[in-house]
Amino acid sequence: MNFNFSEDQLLMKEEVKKLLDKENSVKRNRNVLEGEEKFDKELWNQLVQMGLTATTIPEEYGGIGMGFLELCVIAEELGRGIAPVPFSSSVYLATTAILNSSNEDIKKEFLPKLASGEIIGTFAHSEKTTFPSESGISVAAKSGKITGKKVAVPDGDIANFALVSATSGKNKIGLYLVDLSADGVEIDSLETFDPSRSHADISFKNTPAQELSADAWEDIEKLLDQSAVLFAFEQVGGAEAAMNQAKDYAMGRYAFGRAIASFQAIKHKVADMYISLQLARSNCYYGAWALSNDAPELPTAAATARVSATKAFYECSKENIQTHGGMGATWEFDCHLFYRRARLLSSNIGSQGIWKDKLITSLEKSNSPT
Amino acid sequence: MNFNFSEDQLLMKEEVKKLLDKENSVKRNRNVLEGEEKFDKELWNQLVQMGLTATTIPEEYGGIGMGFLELCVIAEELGRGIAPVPFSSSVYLATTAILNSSNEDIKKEFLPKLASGEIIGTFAHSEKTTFPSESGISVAAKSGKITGKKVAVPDGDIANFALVSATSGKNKIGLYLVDLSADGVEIDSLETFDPSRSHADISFKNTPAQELSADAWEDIEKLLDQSAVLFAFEQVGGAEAAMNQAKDYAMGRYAFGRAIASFQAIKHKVADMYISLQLARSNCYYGAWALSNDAPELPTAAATARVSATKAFYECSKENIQTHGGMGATWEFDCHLFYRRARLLSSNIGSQGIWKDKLITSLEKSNSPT
Amino acid sequence: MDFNDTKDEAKFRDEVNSWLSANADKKEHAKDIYRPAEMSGEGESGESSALKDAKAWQAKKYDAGWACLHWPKDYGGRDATPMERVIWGQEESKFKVPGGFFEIGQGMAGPVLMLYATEEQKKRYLPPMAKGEEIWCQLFSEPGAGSDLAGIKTKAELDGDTWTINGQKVWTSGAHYSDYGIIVTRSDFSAPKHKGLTYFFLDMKSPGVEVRPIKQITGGANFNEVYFTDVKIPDSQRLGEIGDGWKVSLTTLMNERLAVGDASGVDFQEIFELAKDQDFNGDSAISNGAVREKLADWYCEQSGLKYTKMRNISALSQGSTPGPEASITKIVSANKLQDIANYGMDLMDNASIARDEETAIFQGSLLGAPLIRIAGGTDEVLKNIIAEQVLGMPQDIRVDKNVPFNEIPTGSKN
Amino acid sequence: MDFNDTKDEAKFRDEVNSWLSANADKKEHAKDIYRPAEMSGEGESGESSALKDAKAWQAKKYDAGWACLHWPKDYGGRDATPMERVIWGQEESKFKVPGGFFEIGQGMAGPVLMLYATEEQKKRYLPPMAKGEEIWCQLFSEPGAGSDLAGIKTKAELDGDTWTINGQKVWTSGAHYSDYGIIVTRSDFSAPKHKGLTYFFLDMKSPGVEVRPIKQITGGANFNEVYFTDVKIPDSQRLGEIGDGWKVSLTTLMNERLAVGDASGVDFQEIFELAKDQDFNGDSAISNGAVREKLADWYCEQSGLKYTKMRNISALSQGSTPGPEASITKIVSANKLQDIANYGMDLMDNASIARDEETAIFQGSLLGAPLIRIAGGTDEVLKNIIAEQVLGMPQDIRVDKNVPFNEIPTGSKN
Repeated sequence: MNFNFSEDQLLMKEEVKKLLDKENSVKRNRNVLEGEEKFDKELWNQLVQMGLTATTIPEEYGGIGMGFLELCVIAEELGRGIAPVPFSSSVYLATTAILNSSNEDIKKEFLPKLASGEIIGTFAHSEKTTFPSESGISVAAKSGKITGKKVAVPDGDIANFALVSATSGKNKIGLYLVDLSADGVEIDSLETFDPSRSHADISFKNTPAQELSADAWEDIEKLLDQSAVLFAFEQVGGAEAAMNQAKDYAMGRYAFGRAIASFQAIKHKVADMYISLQLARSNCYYGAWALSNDAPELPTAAATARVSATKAFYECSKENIQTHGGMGATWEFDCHLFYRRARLLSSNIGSQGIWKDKLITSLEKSNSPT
Repeated sequence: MNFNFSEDQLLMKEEVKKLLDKENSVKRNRNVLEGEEKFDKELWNQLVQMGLTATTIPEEYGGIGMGFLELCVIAEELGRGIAPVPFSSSVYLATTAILNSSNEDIKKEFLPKLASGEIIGTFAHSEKTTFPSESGISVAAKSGKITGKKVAVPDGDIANFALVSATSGKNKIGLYLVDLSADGVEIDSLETFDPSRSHADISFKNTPAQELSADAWEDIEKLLDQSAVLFAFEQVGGAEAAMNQAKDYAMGRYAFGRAIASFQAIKHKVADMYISLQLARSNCYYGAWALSNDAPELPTAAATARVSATKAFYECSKENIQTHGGMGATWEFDCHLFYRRARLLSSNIGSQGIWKDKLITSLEKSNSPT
Repeated sequence: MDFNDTKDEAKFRDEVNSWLSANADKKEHAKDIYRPAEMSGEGESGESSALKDAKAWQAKKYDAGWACLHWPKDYGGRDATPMERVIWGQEESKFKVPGGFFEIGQGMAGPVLMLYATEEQKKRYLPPMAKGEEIWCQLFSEPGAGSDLAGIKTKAELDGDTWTINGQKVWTSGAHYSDYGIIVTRSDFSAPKHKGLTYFFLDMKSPGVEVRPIKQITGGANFNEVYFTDVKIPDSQRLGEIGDGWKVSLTTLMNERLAVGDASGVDFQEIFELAKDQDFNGDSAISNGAVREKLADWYCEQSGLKYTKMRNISALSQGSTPGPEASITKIVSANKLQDIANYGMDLMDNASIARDEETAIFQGSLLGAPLIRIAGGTDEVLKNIIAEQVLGMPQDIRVDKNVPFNEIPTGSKN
Repeated sequence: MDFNDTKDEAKFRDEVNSWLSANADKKEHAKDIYRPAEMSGEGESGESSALKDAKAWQAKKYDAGWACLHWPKDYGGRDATPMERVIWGQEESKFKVPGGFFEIGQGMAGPVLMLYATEEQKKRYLPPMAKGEEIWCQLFSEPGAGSDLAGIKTKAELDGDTWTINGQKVWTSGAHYSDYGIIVTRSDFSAPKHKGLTYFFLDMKSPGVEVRPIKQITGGANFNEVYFTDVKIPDSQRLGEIGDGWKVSLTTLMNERLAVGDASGVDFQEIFELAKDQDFNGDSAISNGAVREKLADWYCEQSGLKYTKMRNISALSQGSTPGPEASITKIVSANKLQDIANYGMDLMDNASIARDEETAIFQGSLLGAPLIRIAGGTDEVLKNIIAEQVLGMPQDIRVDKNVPFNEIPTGSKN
C-alpha cells in the first residue's frame, strides 16, 4: 500500500510551492486585497504556464492528462500561499463539470481554452442566502435562454463563462453554460470579507445558454463532492501555514524572560492546532483516494474531508492571531489574510452545517440495510 | 437591590453545611454506594430534625412556612455534600406538587407528614427511555385506578407515595397520588450509575389513585421548572466542591519539582471550571428570584439555570478526576462520587438536550410579537 | 433576593432620571445609539464631530454635578457612593448620549493622580478631566512588552530636575486627540525588571512626541503608536518614587481590568433574530436542533454574565469592592462574540461573504473579536489572573526575577 | 494513493490468512470478540480461563513461527519486516482469538532486554516471553511519580553483587499474574533527579514482593500496587549502567506510547445506532440537527484517526519509523470516548441511569474514559510531547534539573 502521494506528485507539489514562495504569493494576496485588481493576473499566468490549469484535462482536449491527485497537491499549495487567483472556480468547478459531462461539443470548444488559460470559468449556484437545496433554485431555463439571479458568485466578475444551475422543467434542475459577455447578463461586483478573491452577483435576462444536462441535480451533487475534496486540500494548506506562523512567532517572541513558546498555554494551543490539522489531512487523503478512484465512498469521504478541513483552517487561523497577541490583530501582519481566507473557504460551496448534514445523510444511506 | 440571599438565608446555609461536614456526608455517600442500604436514614433523620423537609410548607400544614429561597440554599449544600438522601424527590418534587395543587384534602393529609419526615414522596414521570413529551405518557388513569409502568423513578423503592402522571382521558394528562404500598404496585429496584441514590421501576395494575388534577400538563411543566432551579443549585454545590478538590489537590501535589498548580495546563483548567461555575451560579440566582416570585420569567430562568449548572457540574467533576491523575481514577478517592452524581443529576428531570430545547422554546414565546 | 432599590437608591434614581429626561433623548430601543451629526466613514477615525458632541455633553453633566460623580467635590465630582455611580450608569445608558473619549482619563489617569499627585496638581488637572475639557491617554504597552508589561524599554534619564524620554509605546487609544498622558518608563536598566521603572504624566503636545495610527484588521484605526524622541518631562510630573513605577502601574492596571466591559458586536439577540429569518437546508434555521442548541449555549453565557454583573453590583451596594472576578466577563464575551459571528456567517452561507446591511455586523464582529480577545489582557493572561488572584494558585515559574533587566531576553526575534 | 499490497505483501498476507483460517474462527462481525469459556463477573479479574486460552493461542502461534514476528529468529521471532508485522496484526484482528496478557512483556520488556541484556539472558528470557510461557510486567510509576516518572523513590542499595530494593510501585498492570518484571529504582538520592536511577529485571516471585490490586472507578481492578521489602536482585540483572536508568527507561517509554492504541468502549457506530433507535423530544433522535451535528464531529474524528493510522502504516511500509505523532490518537480517542458516552446517556435520558444491556456500554465507557485519559501519559503530558518532540517547541521551565534529588519536593502533600 501507499497511502500517500507518489514521488512524482510530491515533486509537482514542491514545484508549485517553490513558485508560490518565489512569487511571494502571500504578499500578492495583500496587493489584491488592498488594491483595485480583481485577481493577480501575473501569478495566474505563471500558474497557467506551469500547466496547472491543464492538469486534469486529457491530452485530446489540449490538456496534460493527469488526475485529481495532482490537483489535490496543487490545491494544498494554493491554500498555503492563499493565492489570489480564480483557480478553484475555473479548475475545481468549471473544468471538472465539463469533464464530467457527456456533451462532446462543449468539451471540444471549452476544454482546450481552459487548459491554455485563454478563458476562465466559474460555477454560479447560490441564490438568496443559503446554499441551495433542490427546491431552492429559482433561475429558470427555457428554450435555450435563462433568467434569474445568482448571488455571490466566486470570480463572477472575472470569469468568461459560468455554469449555471437552473430549473429546466417540472421539478428538474439543469446545468447550463453561459457566456458572461452575452446579452442580458448583468454583473455586480461585491465588496466582500476576503477581497483577495473577487465575487459578484449575476443577473440573467433571457440570456442564451448551452445545455450541459437538463436533469443535472445528481451531477451537481457530485461536482460539489469532487470540489469539496479539492477545497479541503486548499484549507489544509492554509491551516498548516497558519499553524507554522503561530509556532514560529511563539519561538521568537519573549515575555517574562522566556520564549512564549515555552508556556503551556501556547504549547497546548499549537498542539491542538496540530491535532486538528492532522485529522483533517488524513481525511483529505482518504477523500483524494475516493475522488481519484471515483469510488462510491466519495460522498462520505468528501464531506468528512470538507468538515474537518473547514474546522482546522478556522481554528488555526483564529488561534494564530491570538498567539501573535496585539500584533496579530494589526493590518500590517499577515495573520488576518489567513483568517479571511479561512472564512471565505468555509462559505464557498456550502458551509459547515450543510456539510455535516450531508455527511450524516450519506452515512444513513450507506448503513441502510438495502 | 440585593441580588443575593439574605443574611438569615446565608446563616441557614451555613448551618446545613456544618451539619453535613460534621456528619461527613461524602463518606456517607460512599457507604450507601458500597453498601446495602438504599439511603442514609441517620442523615435523613438529622435533616428532618433540623426542619429542612418542612421548609416550604406553611405553618397551617405543620411546616415552618419559609420559601423557595431557603430551599435553594439547602439544595446547594446537599449538592456540595452529595448527600445520599431522598430530599429532591420528597421535597423539591412531591412537596412542591402538593403545595401547588388546590386539593385541600390531600394537602391536609400529606403536608404535615412530609414536614415531619414521617413519609417520603416522589414523582414518577419517565417512561421507556426519554423524558416524556405530552404524547409520551402511556400510564392510564380510569375511575380512580391507574395502570402502566414508570421507569427509573428516583427513590421509587424508598418513597411511601408517588405522584404519577397518567392519561386521564382524551389528550389529557392528569396527576395522581398513589400509595406505593397499595394493591397492584410492583417495585423493582435498579442497579444504577450512582448507587448512592436509589431508583426503581414501578408497575401499577388497577392501583387506587387520588386525583390531584385531571388536566395537569401545565402543572407538570411548572413543577419541572420549579424543581429545575433546585436541582441546579444542587449541581452548583457539587460543581464547587469538585472544583475545590481539584484546586486543593493541585496545590499539594508536586511533579517536576513544582506544585502542579503552577502549570498553566492545570491553572487554566481550574480557571475554566471557575468560569463555568460562576456563570451557572449567577443563572441560578436569577432562577431563585423567578422561582420565589413565581415570575412569568420562570420557564426561561429555570431552563437557563438548569442548562448551565448541568454543564458546570459535569465539567468540574470530569476535570477534577483529570487533575488528580491516576489517583483520581481509583475507587478509593472521592472524585468518582462527584462524577457519578453529576451524571445522575443531568438525567433526573430530563437531560441537557431537552432543557436546551425548552429554553429556546420559551424564548421564542417571550419574543413573539403577541 | 430582589432587584429593588433601597429607599435612598430609589430617590437618587428619580433625581438622575429627571435631570436626564430634561437634558437628553430617551432611547426607543435598547440598541439605539447616539449618532453625531457628521457620521464617520468606514475605516476613518472621523472623531471630530463625535468628539465635539461628547465634550459638550460631558460639560453639561459637569456643570450640573453629574460628572465623575464618585470623585470628591473638590476635584469636580459629587462625593457619590459606588452604588450611586452604578445607578447613574444604568440610567444614562437608557438615553441617547455621546461618549467614548473620557474613560481612560477618568477611569485610569484620574485615580492614579488622586493617589500620587500633589494637591496643587489634583486641583489643576482633575476638574478639566472630569469636565471633558482635557483628554488623557495611557502610554503603557510597547512592541516588546504586551502581556509582560514590566518588560518595557522606553528610557527615562534624569538630568537636574528634568527627565528625558526616548522610546516607543504602542496600542495607545486616543493618543491623537489627547492632551495629556500617563506613562511608565525604565529609569534603570541594570536593576531587576520590576525595580527600575518610573511613572510620569506628560503633556502630549510636548516636542518630540509623535503619534501614528495603527491600522487594525477591521480596517479601522482606534489605536496608535507613539514615538518619544528626547521628550522632556519635569520631575514634578513624576508619580510615585523613582524606581517605584511598577507599583503605580498596578493601581492603573487594576482599574483597566475593571473598565473592560462586554465585547461590542453581535450577541444572542442578533443570532436569535438571524436564526428566525434564515433558511437552513430548506427549513427555518431556528427549527433545526443544531441551531437551537448553539443558541441555548450562548443564551446561558449571556445570561450568566448579566447576572454575574448584577451580583457584583449587589455586592457593591452592600459595601464590598469588586475584585478580579470580573475577568471572566471579557474572556467569555470576547469568545462568544467570535463564535456567534462565525456561526452567523455559516448560517448565511455563501452570501455571508458579501458585505451588506445584514452581513456587516457579523463580518465586523468576526474581525473585531480577535482584538478584543487580546486588549486589556489576553484570554491566557486573564485565566492566569483568575487562577492566581481569585483561586490562590501559584504564579508561573519566573525566570526574570532578581535578574538585571538588561540580561533578560525580551520582545520579538522575528 | 492506494490501499493495495505490493506483490510481496500480498503473498505474505495470503500466507498469514491460510494459517489463521486453519487455526482460528473468523469473526462474523467486526465487533465479535473472543470469549473465554468461563466468563469473568463484573468487578472481578476472572483471568484464569482467559489467561489459559491466551497462553495456548500464543504457544500455537509460536510453534508455527507467528509470535513476535519482527524479532530475530534466535529469540523466538521470524525476522519479519515492520510491514509484515502490521499485516499480521490486521489479519489476526479478523479472527476470534484471545489476547491481552503479553503486550507489556513483548512490547516493552522485550525491546529493552534486546538492547541491554547479555546474550545468555536474551536466549534464556526472550523465547518464553514470545511463546507466552512467562509473562512480564513493568514497574515504573509510583504514588509520587506519575507524569513525572523520574521522581521515583524506590530505593536500590548495592552490597557486593546483590541489590536490595525497598519501596512501592503503582499502576502495574498484570503484576498479579506476571513471572518477571522490569523495574526502575533510585540508587543515588544525592545525585540530580535523572542521574541517580538504575534499571533491573526481577523475578516477581522473589521474597518481599507483595502485589495488591487497585480498585478503579469502574469497579474493576486491572492494576496493582506492588510493595518491595528487602527484595534481592543480583547485579547481573541490572540493565544499563548504574545511574543510567533514565536512559534505559526512555527506550521503554517510547515503546509504551506507541503501544497505546484506540480507547475501547463506545465509538461512532454505537452512538449512531443509538441515535437511530432513540426518541428525542417526540421524534427520532437522528432526525434532530443537534444530534446530527455531534455525530458528524465524531465521525470526522474517528475517520481522521483511522486514516492517520493508515498514513503511519504506509510510511512504515516505505521504510520510515513512526514517531511521537501517534500521541494524537490517544488524546483524541479518549476524549471522544468520554464525550460519546456522556452524550449517549443524555440521549437515553432518565433511563440511562439504570444498568441494562443497552446502557451498560455507555456507563462503562463513561467510567473507563477518565482512566484512559491518564494512562500512558495524560492529555497534558501528550500535548507537551506533541509541542516539544513533534513541533520542536521548548520544554517547560525545569526547576528540578541539576539539583540533588533529595532537595526536590515530590509527591503529594494532601
